[in-house]
Amino acid sequence: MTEKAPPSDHADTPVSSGSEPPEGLVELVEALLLTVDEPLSLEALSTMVGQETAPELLEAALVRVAKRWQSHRFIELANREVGGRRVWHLVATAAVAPYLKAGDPGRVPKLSRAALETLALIAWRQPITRGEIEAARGVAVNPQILKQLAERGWVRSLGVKDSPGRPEMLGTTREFLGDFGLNSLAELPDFERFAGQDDIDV
Amino acid sequence: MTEKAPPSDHADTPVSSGSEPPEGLVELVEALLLTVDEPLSLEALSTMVGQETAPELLEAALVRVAKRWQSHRFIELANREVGGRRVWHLVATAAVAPYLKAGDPGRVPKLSRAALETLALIAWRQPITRGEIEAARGVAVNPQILKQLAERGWVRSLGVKDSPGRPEMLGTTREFLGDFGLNSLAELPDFERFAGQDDIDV
Amino acid sequence: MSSEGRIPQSDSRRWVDATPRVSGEPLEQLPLDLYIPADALAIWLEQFEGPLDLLLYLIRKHNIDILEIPVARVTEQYLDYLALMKSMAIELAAEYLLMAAWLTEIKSRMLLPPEPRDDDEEEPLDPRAELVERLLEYERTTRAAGLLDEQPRRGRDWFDLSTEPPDRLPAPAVPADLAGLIAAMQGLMREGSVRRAHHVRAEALSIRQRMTEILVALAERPSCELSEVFHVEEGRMGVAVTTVAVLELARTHALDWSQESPFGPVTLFRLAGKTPEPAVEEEMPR
Repeated sequence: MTEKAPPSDHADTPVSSGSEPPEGLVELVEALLLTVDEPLSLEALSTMVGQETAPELLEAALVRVAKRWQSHRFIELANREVGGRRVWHLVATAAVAPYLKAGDPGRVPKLSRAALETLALIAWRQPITRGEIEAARGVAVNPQILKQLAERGWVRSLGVKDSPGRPEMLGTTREFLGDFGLNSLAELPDFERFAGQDDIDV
Repeated sequence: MTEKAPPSDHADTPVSSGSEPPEGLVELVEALLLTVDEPLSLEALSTMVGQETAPELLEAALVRVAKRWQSHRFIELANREVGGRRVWHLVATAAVAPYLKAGDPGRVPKLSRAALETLALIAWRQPITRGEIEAARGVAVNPQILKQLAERGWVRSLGVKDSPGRPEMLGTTREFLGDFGLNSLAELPDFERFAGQDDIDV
Repeated sequence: MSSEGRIPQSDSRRWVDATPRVSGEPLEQLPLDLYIPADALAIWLEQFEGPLDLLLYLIRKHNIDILEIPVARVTEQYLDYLALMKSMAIELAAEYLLMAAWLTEIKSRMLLPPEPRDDDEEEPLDPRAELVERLLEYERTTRAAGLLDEQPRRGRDWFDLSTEPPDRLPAPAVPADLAGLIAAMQGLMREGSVRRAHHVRAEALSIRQRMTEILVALAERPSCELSEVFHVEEGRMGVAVTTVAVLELARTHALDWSQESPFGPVTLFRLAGKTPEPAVEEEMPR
């Protein structure tokens, strides 16, 4: 293990030495940006680093951190305005995205059972309302699931039903047919004929 | 946002050019280590970077990443063995702890001796009931301690024991393993080995 | 840099440091005179995690072989301490007094001729045997705790680093899985919409038992990961039973689940309010 210098390192350097931040401070700011999950404001940084470090010095340290990453192909110091305050964070650029995707075979996306059941009900029983899906599945429909199915382009609204509460009716899209290799909904197997014939093998 | 070079940058450099990794590859490996939540094995890196990059080159890139952070006061490239595989991750050292604490005073309460002993019994002797913990320690279990351990996500109920009083059985979580840098409970040394005359002055 | 477990180490703290400290100063000698202020003694006593801890301290301090405890001597010292505490009007936890009674009992039994044993074993029962085992177990516990404490710990000795992932991360495409879709509908037909008589096989794993386990898990915490309630060793049968148990609990509104991100972990959470007694037949649900 490399011996790391103690954290107090930067503290003994004079605080108001112009705007050139001591190396220890730059590294500290960098480490804090990387360790804290959320983007940091100057105030948040100041609370952590200690009030005795002048804000200008902190700002100078941020500039130095930005410089350190400027030539990096995949990471940069980004800042944005949140509620009137500028916050800073180190972000991976879009260039990393394809690699992240490649590296996550565990994330081979699959529909959850709940999503599959919801989609199945929509496909076979369309037009169907959310309430009807809930009745058939016996559990509340997670809005995330409907959102996911809509984002995938498989499910769309068919308008509202003219009944109390005017519930939205859901149905499948043409894209759904295409993605599932179907020419029409009629190609979906007719379950009413086979239902209940097998044993439940649990 | 600064325009970053495209990710393909490193790819056009000849792959087998000795063991000197192209700068783009070093930066990509660095970015992946920073972006992916878990420690990465050479295999995982290889899947992400692309199989056409030779493992030796990846290893050389890791060495270069380690070097880049070697002199950093707060960050280092750590590695450990997970199930026979070495995994790598960039971590902040304990040197940042006081600063993080300054930013969030409620953070990381210290573990009391009683809490550590209780956690140890749960880790080594799971599933274990509260009564069994009390017997081993010779004192009543403070409910606050169990609550604290559960809140940190280290201890969970494993259900109730089918014996009089139906006592709850306790065990550790996956998060416990991760936080203590363990890959499995099997990595904990044999409990029986902790007793003995030889090294009574621990 | 290649050392094993190269997560940064904390400065190696001494774990079992039984030297009593008063105001940070080590108290090397037993407090023999009565000029020790009572609160100092109380603080000293607080250092111990209980009677087993105090006893172990006495044994270690005098380099006594734990397997050959001179019970008379140790008991005397232990009682001396308690007497001292009492004379200072320090309230002792019941556990300390219980230990005193036990030690005294062992001491008196040591004076008696060994009890004859029913079985054929040659060794007579040592009256100290249980005490020794409990001391050893406690010693193991303190050492295990020390080892845990020395283990580099996330949040104390090292911290995860992370940069924000790129926001233009392409949404993973969900593969269209017609077979899965048909299976899902088939399952629904069986479970709900079309109820027909069907043969039910005996279950080896109790759904009710599993439901209880899940409820208990959720009683402790408001939520848990779905993966936590599955037991790999139970195989497919276990998966089925656990799934049915979760579904049944959801049906009776004892719990609900959520998934923060598509394909992310599923979190089961307790529904606010009462946890109704699950109403389910001991057989398979329809």
